Amino acid sequence: MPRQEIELPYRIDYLSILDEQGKVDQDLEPDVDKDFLLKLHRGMLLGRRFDERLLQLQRQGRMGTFAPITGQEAAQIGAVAALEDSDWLVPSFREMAAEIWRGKTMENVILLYAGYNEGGAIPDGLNNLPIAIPVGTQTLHAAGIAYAMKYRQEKHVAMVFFGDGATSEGDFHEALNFAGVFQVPVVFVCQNNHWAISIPRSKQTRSKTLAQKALAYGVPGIQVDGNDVLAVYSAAREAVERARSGDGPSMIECVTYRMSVHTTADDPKRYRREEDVEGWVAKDPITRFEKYLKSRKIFTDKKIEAIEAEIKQEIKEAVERSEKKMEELGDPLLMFDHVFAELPPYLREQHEELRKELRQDST
Amino acid sequence: MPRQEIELPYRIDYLSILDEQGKVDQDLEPDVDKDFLLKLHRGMLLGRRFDERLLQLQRQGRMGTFAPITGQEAAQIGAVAALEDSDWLVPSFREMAAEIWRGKTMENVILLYAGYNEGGAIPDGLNNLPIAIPVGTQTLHAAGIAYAMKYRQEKHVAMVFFGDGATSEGDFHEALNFAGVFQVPVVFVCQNNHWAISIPRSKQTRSKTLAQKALAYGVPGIQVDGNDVLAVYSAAREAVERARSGDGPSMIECVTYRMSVHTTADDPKRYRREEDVEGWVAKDPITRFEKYLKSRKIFTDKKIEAIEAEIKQEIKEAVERSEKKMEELGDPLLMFDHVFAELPPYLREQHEELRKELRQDST
Amino acid sequence: MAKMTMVQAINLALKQEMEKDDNVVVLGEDVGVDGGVFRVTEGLFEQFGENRVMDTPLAEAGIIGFSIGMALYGLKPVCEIQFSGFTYLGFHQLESHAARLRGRSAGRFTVPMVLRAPYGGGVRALEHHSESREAYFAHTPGLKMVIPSSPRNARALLVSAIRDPDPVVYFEPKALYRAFREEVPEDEETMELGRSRIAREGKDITLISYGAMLHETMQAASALHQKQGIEAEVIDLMTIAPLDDALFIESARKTGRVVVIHEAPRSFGPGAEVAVRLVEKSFLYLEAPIRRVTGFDLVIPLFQREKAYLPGVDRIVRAVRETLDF
Amino acid sequence: MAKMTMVQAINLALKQEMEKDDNVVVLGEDVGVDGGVFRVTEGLFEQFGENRVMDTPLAEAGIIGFSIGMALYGLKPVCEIQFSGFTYLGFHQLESHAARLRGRSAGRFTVPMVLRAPYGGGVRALEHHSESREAYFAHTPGLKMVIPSSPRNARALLVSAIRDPDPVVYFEPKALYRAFREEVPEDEETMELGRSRIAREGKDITLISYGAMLHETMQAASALHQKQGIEAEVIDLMTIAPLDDALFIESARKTGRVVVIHEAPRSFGPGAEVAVRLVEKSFLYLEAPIRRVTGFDLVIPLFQREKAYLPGVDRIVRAVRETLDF
Ligand SMILES: Cc1ncc(C[n+]2csc(CCOP(=O)(O)OP(=O)(O)O)c2C)c(N)n1
Ligand SMILES: Cc1ncc(C[n+]2csc(CCOP(=O)(O)OP(=O)(O)O)c2C)c(N)n1
Ligand SMILES: [Mg+2]
Ligand SMILES: [Mg+2]
Repeated sequence: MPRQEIELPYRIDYLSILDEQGKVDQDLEPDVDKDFLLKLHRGMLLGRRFDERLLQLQRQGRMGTFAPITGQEAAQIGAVAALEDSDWLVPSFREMAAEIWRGKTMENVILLYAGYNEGGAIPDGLNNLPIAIPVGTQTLHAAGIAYAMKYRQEKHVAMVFFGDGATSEGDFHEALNFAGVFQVPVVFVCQNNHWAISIPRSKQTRSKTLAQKALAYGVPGIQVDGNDVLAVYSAAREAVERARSGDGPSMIECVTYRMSVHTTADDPKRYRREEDVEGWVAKDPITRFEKYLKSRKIFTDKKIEAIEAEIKQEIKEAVERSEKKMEELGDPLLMFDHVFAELPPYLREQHEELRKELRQDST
Repeated sequence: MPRQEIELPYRIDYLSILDEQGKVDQDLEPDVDKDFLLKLHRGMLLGRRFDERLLQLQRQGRMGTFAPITGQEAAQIGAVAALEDSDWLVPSFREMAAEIWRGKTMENVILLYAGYNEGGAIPDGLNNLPIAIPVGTQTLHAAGIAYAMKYRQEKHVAMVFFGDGATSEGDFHEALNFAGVFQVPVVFVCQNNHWAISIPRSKQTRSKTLAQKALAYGVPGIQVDGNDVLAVYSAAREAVERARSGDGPSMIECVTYRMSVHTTADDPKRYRREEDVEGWVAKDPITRFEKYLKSRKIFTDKKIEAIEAEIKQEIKEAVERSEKKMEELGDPLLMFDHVFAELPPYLREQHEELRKELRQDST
Repeated sequence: MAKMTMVQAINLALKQEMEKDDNVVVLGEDVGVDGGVFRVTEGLFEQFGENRVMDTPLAEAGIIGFSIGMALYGLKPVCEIQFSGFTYLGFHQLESHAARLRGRSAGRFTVPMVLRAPYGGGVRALEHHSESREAYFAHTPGLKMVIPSSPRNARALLVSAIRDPDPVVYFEPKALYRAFREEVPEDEETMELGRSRIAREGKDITLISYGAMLHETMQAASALHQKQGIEAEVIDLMTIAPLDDALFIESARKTGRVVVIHEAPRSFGPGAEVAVRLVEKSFLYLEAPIRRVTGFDLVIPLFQREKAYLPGVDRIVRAVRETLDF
Repeated sequence: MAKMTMVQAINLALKQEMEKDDNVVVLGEDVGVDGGVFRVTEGLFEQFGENRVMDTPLAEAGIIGFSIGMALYGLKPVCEIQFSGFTYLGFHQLESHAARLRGRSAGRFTVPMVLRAPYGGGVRALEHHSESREAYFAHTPGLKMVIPSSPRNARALLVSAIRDPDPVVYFEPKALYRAFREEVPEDEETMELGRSRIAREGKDITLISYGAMLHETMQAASALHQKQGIEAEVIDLMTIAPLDDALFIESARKTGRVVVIHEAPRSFGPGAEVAVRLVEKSFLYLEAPIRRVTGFDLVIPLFQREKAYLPGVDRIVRAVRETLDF
């Protein structure tokens, strides 16, 4: 038995359904109804418009820094669209569209970036975790949540998002490995937007795809056109079904692009060329999907206008609600909420210290 | 462009040269001289005999706990035999045979396990790191050392050892990724001895091989019969040459078996069956290699006896030297050595505190 | 009631809580089939099966992060880190998530997990197996840090830790695992976290300690009493954070003199916090400087020098005498 | 001499040390092409190339562990962790290796690396971007923990840190990055690690601080002087560990009254160590309890409440008055 090749159990596929012109591969076109397609469109468009509004708020100084999502709407909406409400979403910090699709309120998004901890609040019954900023670390939570689902024999699924950069963190590795070993119902969705701040995908890792990293854990992986909402949705549905039927975790690499700044504190001109970005304009996930919808006569320019108006109004109301909420949140003593179930004595003393100080300052 | 398979750049091979009966695959037999083969044998045998002696010392209470290597001699000696003295060895805690091959003294090994920090000392000029106990963490040091070699344009290689369990740690992942990205001259040698204390290889990760994990980083990986010193040596030589000629890192998975306890604090009867171990007796790396050497008429039973006697004597002298050294190391104040280049004031005060205390106790 | 070692008492706490509540699961390296490298989880795998007593891959961030996920979903994971010296590989999961998710979600999510780890010196171990770095955790807002000192309180504190709605780091002084036995009631017993106790009453001086060093301190107190009639009051902190200062302050107000004893390195260690609380809250009562008898500001040496590193009875007695003579 | 911001001064230190010594290399996330998210490494990539100014993959344990390897081979890596709040992902590499390899190898190997990270509040950042947890590092035997307070000392301390044969954690108060300019000599300047300095002389009370809070403290001292003629002596620690207690003890012996100011959470924080050293070494000189003006024992809140969380001039002034009135 000399040197011989070992057969590995999985292969890595690339999936694409809608091309840049909005032409669909009919063999692969998912069988879903028109309302669902419209919902996908609306989810993406809302994500885009809200992103634009947040950028304005930030530039006006009404909000602090945040991570824009423009360009990544298909990767997000396509993936979460495969979930049920009883499933769980574990976001990183660049899945605003996905979070809102699932029921996170826009006013809470604003509140958080405006510097109020209450923006992290999640209403009871909504199975979204708050955003996780330390890159890659949330992948383990998703695996643990999925274990708990399996343990309780509840047929739910956890879906976790992370970036291309996140695949370099040790926690990503440990999460994939735990998920593989315990065969838990979790779907790992990588938004490969080609950049981790200024580090291009090619410098992040030498592997040809990110999807192939799943092989290291005996977990199936697939690469999809992340600007193709149908491809993302199809891959996610497959992975969610696999998870739900007890066949364990999967990883999906969505190849997309960060069209905007990393965060509003970032200046991409320092590290990437305008041309690089321009090449991706043609691949825009929303334009492409609108072409498809039009070609299927699912909607018209007129209908788009109506939706745009509706979304604009929704966003306006959310901004107003957030402003009202901010007025109620002016008391700095609120920082002592939610530390432990009960405030221990020395923290009570500190609370009292601050209370007195605030009283003195105001008199 | 529908769903299509992505071609990945590497395949995973399995390499075996000497079978369990010591029969060699002549196509793959490495072209090395007899002295070198004898040296390999001696390195393995010394490892085995010293291991046995350490176990006695431990059982007699003359040493604390340690991690025996019996069964893994080929994986260690085969790998380091491919290094030059100017290359660097980065061990974990179960590579005693490899460390000694490279020049670590047996008395230092004893001193360390007898509870003297001085056992970690490495003579100037010997390019071994001390053992690293936190599992997997040393892989990053090897990658960094290799980067420094490349940076200085010195054509050396770093070789790092770790176990099957270590592949689960995030640091392993980060080390492989850094090594791949920076294309540094490092060889990752995994001693897959089937156990991480009580956790069998099958529960450590769901991937079919450990070698395939290298694919996640665009790094070539190979699996070898780790009880076949010729296979390990051949794979290591290939990897070392690749590294030395600037072609970057590699990973070698040596499939071997931990024939003894995890450490002397462990009782494997609790988690594995005697039969599992017995199956591996027939695969013993030393017996197999001796058969091969005999079949090639490189040595005789008589010669083996002489080598055994020589090794016994060497070990005896090392034990004696260690005991003498212990007498010189009785002063607890030595604990204040080697904290910083210079002892800062508050530590000087603490040193003085202990000095006074010891003086008082002795009067 | 049965006389138990600390290992047995902790095992009893786990077993009974698992019997009572399906949400309690145990996970870590070698906690299953092997029963834990110190046998703390012995028998649990056999009784509760592999879904509730999980042998995990070798990855500490993994163990802690996975536990956080389970806890978010409503389970009550008790994870073991094989030695406290390996907790650092997952420290970010504790600091950045376990301790913060309640706050981050404005109260929606909680992380009712316990991280158990053997800590401290005295068992002739290898490097990284004898650390005492409870201060890292005590300084971390959102974490509780508990250290028992006897089989009985180990059991009761662990039960309370498991039931606590917030993350608790529970360090087990491994030198005490089998050092002595104590009556531990079969019936449920809990012990409020965040409370210290008087381990010995006295009026001349207050000695504050916890974990394995509590016993050195108690022996020192006996010796002082027997040889010189000095009546030392000994306080066992049990919870390091949130620190219960009420009890030791009351004691210090009575005695006016205080020695703090722990094996952690001295600088920026737990003794500093105890001392400063005394200064903040009972300044005028202090008749002598507070003394710290602690590990030195060194990595704890290998076992040949460990005894000289760790506070021992003689060192404590000397510090007490000097404090009394001040 | 040129007037520089702290960012420019740190950049100057890196540039000059790199010019002087080929062994100095810079690595981290976005430190290369981008010049660092705070522009601290701006221009270095262009001047020294990608082999010496390395954009790394996104992995903190990786960055620190890789730096350790480089340092073992004789390079002098200066790695950047993008925010101190992400250091914990590689904390085990610092604790278990950087701080120990000298000891572990009985002196053969050393780890002459510097870990730079921006720390502290005051820049309207997201969660994890405003932490102040220098105590974790200060409590770790084998590490030095340095925090500058001005462009000039930032530059000089960083040069000394790079030349130091042992690992140095160097936290940069990001609130000061561009807060003011100071003359920084073009010529080489170093500053011994492990030494604090008198930032303002006075005789009535001693205020001890460092980093960004030093400036709040200095303002408080001015206000106290202007309004009430109180002469506060202000000490800037600069090195947190090993802690130079000689200077502040001398000052406390003179003034008898001490307030410690830092933004780190109070309990088990640096102020506790400062206080206990004072108790140990100048007990009889203390005329009032030592006061701590610090962050609360909470995760620092998002920016709307950050001002109320951080020590500010008013809070310091009040503590001083109460200490003087004691
Ligand atoms: C552990 C950690 N290190 C560093 C950072 C700073 N940081 C925030 S986002 C980011 C890049 C993330 O890249 P990627 O994972 O590709 O996600 P993307 O931002 O592209 O969505 C970095 C370095 C962080 N938040 N967490
Ligand atoms: C980070 C860390 N976690 C846990 C341990 C305790 N421990 C020591 S060896 C070991 C198993 C290691 O397994 P493997 O990597 O396969 O190496 P082997 O012992 O088989 O040589 C464990 C869990 C450790 N030393 N370091
Ligand atoms: Mg990205
Ligand atoms: Mg193993």
